Amino acid sequence: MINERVKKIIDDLEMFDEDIDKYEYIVDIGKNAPDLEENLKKDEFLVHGCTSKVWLIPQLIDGKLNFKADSNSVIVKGLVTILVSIFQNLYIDDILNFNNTELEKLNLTEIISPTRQNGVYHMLNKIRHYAEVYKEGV
Amino acid sequence: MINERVKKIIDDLEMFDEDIDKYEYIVDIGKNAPDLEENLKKDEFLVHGCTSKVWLIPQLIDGKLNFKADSNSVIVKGLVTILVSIFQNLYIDDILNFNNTELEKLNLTEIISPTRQNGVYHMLNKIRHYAEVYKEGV
Amino acid sequence: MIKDDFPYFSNSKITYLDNGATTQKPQRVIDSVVKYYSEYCANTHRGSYKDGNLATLNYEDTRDFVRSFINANSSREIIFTKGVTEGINMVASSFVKENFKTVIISSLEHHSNIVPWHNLGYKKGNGLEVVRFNNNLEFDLSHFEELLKKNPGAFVSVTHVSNVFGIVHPIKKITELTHKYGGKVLIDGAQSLSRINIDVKEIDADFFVFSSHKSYGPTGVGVLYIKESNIKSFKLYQTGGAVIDRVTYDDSTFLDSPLCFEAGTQNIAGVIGFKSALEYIKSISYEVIQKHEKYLLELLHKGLGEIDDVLLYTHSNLVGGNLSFNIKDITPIDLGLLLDKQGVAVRAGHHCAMPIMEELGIDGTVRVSLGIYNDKEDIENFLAKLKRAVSILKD
Amino acid sequence: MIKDDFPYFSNSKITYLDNGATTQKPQRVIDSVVKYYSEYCANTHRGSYKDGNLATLNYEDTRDFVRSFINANSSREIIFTKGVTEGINMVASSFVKENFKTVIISSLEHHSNIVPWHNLGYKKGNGLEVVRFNNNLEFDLSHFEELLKKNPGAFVSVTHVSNVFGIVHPIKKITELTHKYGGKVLIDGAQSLSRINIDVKEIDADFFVFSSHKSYGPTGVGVLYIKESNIKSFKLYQTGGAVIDRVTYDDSTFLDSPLCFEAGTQNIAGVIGFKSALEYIKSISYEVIQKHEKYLLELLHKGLGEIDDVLLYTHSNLVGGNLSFNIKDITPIDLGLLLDKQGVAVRAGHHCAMPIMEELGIDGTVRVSLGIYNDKEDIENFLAKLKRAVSILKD
Ligand SMILES: Cc1ncc(COP(=O)(O)O)c(C=O)c1O
Ligand SMILES: Cc1ncc(COP(=O)(O)O)c(C=O)c1O
Repeated sequence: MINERVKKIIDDLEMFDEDIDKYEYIVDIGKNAPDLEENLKKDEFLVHGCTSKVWLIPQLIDGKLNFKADSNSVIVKGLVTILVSIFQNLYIDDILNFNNTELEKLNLTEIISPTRQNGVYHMLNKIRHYAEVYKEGV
Repeated sequence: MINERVKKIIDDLEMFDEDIDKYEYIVDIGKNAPDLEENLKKDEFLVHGCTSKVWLIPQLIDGKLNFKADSNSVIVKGLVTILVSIFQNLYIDDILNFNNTELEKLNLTEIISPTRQNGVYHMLNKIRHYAEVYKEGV
Repeated sequence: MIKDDFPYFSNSKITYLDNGATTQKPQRVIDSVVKYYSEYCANTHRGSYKDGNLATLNYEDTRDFVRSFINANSSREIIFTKGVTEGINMVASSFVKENFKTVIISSLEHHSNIVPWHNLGYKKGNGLEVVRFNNNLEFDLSHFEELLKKNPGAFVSVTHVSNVFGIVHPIKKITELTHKYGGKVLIDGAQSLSRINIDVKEIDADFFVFSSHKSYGPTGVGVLYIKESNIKSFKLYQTGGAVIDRVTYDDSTFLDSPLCFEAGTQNIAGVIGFKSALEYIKSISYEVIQKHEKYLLELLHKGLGEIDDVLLYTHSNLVGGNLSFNIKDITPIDLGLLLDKQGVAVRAGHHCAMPIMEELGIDGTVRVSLGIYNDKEDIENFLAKLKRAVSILKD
Repeated sequence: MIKDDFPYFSNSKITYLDNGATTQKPQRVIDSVVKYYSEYCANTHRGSYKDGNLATLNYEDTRDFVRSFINANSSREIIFTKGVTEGINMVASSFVKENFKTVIISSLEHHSNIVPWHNLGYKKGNGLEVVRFNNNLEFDLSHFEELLKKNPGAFVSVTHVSNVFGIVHPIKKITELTHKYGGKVLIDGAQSLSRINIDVKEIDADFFVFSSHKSYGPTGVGVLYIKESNIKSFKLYQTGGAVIDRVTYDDSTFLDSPLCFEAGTQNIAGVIGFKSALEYIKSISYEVIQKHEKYLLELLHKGLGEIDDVLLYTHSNLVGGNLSFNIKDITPIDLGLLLDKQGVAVRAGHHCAMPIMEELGIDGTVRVSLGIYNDKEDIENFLAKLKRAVSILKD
């Protein structure tokens, strides 16, 4: 299930020869993604370790995890929207069992980079963290 | 005067093709140099900064500086004996006006090396220091 | 072409404009490092054998070169460190702590010159004073003098050149005023050594720090200049091998400066390589560097002037080669990323200078930081790629 | 031949036997350094562009490699330093100071593990205890246990392998006993990392330090391993850029380990090169290294046995590749110098371990310190040149 979603995104991204075109596409995703209601932009939902602000909000619906996200950077918003689309509406165990290194195939250098300036690495951690928290049954 | 003395020593040392032979000669100088009376081996005469102990003792005779020296290392004793022979029985100003870099021509790497393990550099400083002290008229 | 001296530019197509973070290295610097490692590698100040002596000689040769390069009095005043950050931390804990009630900094400091003070308990309103700036971000000398009057005998620690905006601080006046009120001064030369001739005697600084890696030299090396008269009261920082004269189990006695401040094996290869970097700067000359930088800055300003909604934060003439800007309604990070995706390396973010960002009410800026090798094509390329990035990001 | 991996040996005819001071570097280490400088030179943990990311990735890759190399739990436990000396100084001032009444060291410590304690006020008879040795210079475990009983909750700081005599301390028993009496332990691995497989979990050390340059890596890099459970109480040491989460003029908040302990620009090239050094050691394997070292030590002992008046200070079997000796009535410095003049590099003197010299009533020793590349010819050559030196020096 997750693998298929990842595969589809890889296919989409591989259409672009040039990095900049790929990122133009990601910017578009970011521009078109819905904005978070201001009252949800709480510090507790911030992804720690990002220079740009990223909010990731989990919700358990029928035993499945759902996420809403936003960012003050439109690129990061595009990236987090992609991530959310990968992990959206899944059972907690599916998220926890998924090997994040699979995502390296997306070839978004931001995802594997350990710099703290970009947040995708931390977003992934936050998604996992939510899954763990819910698994323990908050 | 000093330059001639240095020149003579350079000539002596240049007879040797191999470093080890040159040092054998220096060891011989050390072995043949007189020992310092034990009561002169005072801390104030120690050359600071040498791993081996080196004593350098100045004496002003008829306005000229004279030195006695000794060391617990026979090589260092040879070296300090050579140095003393260069600066022996000279007017203070002659010592102070002498450009120590001339001594680099002796090609005794110990002389130019700034490591603290060997002391020749510090011996030179001590000789200069004595000259300065006597110049100010202790 | 200067780029030919730097192997990076034959290996990479990147337009490198992040010189404030670190610079590329000329071949001769790399060669010095390699030569040490492959021809006479040995520890310094220890073994008295051929390669050990040669390594020590070359290490000390860098010290002497630095001394003359910044016109210090004696090589006793030149201490090798890991970089500016270590230099400031050393001064903070070995000299300032416990001896100074007040530390005064400028508004444009790098975190390296803020956090160490916080960490020792100097906080705003409680021992830490921050000099105001005018609306060109220039140092406010009269506010500074007010602070000095209020806090006689203060420790002043200011950057020479702002890493974010390039503002050049009037450090000669700063040391003059500080001394007039009985204080001491540290100048952070992280961003200036590569651009401005440093004469510590003329500046009359008590401490001057810089990093090799920001001035075309190896990583992991820096210099702390300590004016001779301050050495006596400078406490030992790290201790260990090579700083001591004599050790028993009961106690230790120490060598003189500089050796007593360089405990343990130093970054020998780095120190040796740093001399080559300084020689390189000298061979180009500060005059040429500054003229060239000024020319590129003009091109940049002109180009940015042709883009809509560009926000600059200073129009000061007192600038070195760092320029920060924003574009209205666009996050600087996004510009940085899209420039990167087009092969242009600039820095976007807070540049380790959060307080001034907060004061200006912004999250960060995009910074173009020039190096000795940047040229007209780099600026044109940057501007073209910036335009593309803006057109992607604007709605 | 292993020497072929090291460019030094094709450039120099020196018989290099001063590996305890620093080691030569394999070509691949130099290559890693050069590659960083000439292909992707950028600062780490800062700019979010291609080369910046690659530099950060490779820097962090070394951290992860070190973690697995010494079998640490997490990369949070691996802090890059300048070397052992900095590591010990950090632990002394950020962990031990003010929290421990007693520091216990062995008799065979390097000055790096003595002077920092003196400098914080731990002196013999006043907070500093020294473990006795038996007449083979081996660590006296029962005296150690006595000291622990007398000083519960002590901080124990001992070297793994003596840099002078090669004695290998029973560090597993030392950590066990220390923990039994409520103390904490630092192990100085300066001389062991190049010779002995380090498993920090098995050793159960609280802190373990080593230097890259003594294990075939670049100068100016070291590692401080901090066991996870000690991180919380480990105070910040240096602060500045890259350690902070948020800074205002009023205060700073900090990142987590390891980044909060690595302030300012690190020795990036050095850290990256260090990974290649560890890979190199791995490719040879500790088994091979130890077997070979044992063989060379036997040759050495045999050869020295044939020279008159050789004084050895231990006949312990618990030795790594350092061997110290004297020849009756000859100053070790003189032997060192005459060996040097014959192209043999050994160390003669006190080896930064004056207290044990004093205890043995000697000024110093001549030390032969073996490296991975030394071979039978080196030992034979050393012995031949030693004989010549002795014959010159003896009356
Ligand atoms: C046992 C021991 N500890 C500490 C050190 C100091 O190491 P470094 O100079 O790399 O800081 C040495 C180096 O000689 C050593 O042999
Ligand atoms: C003004 C200024 N000060 C200090 C630093 C810190 O220098 P380093 O990271 O070399 O210690 C920097 C580097 O960014 C800087 O620009």
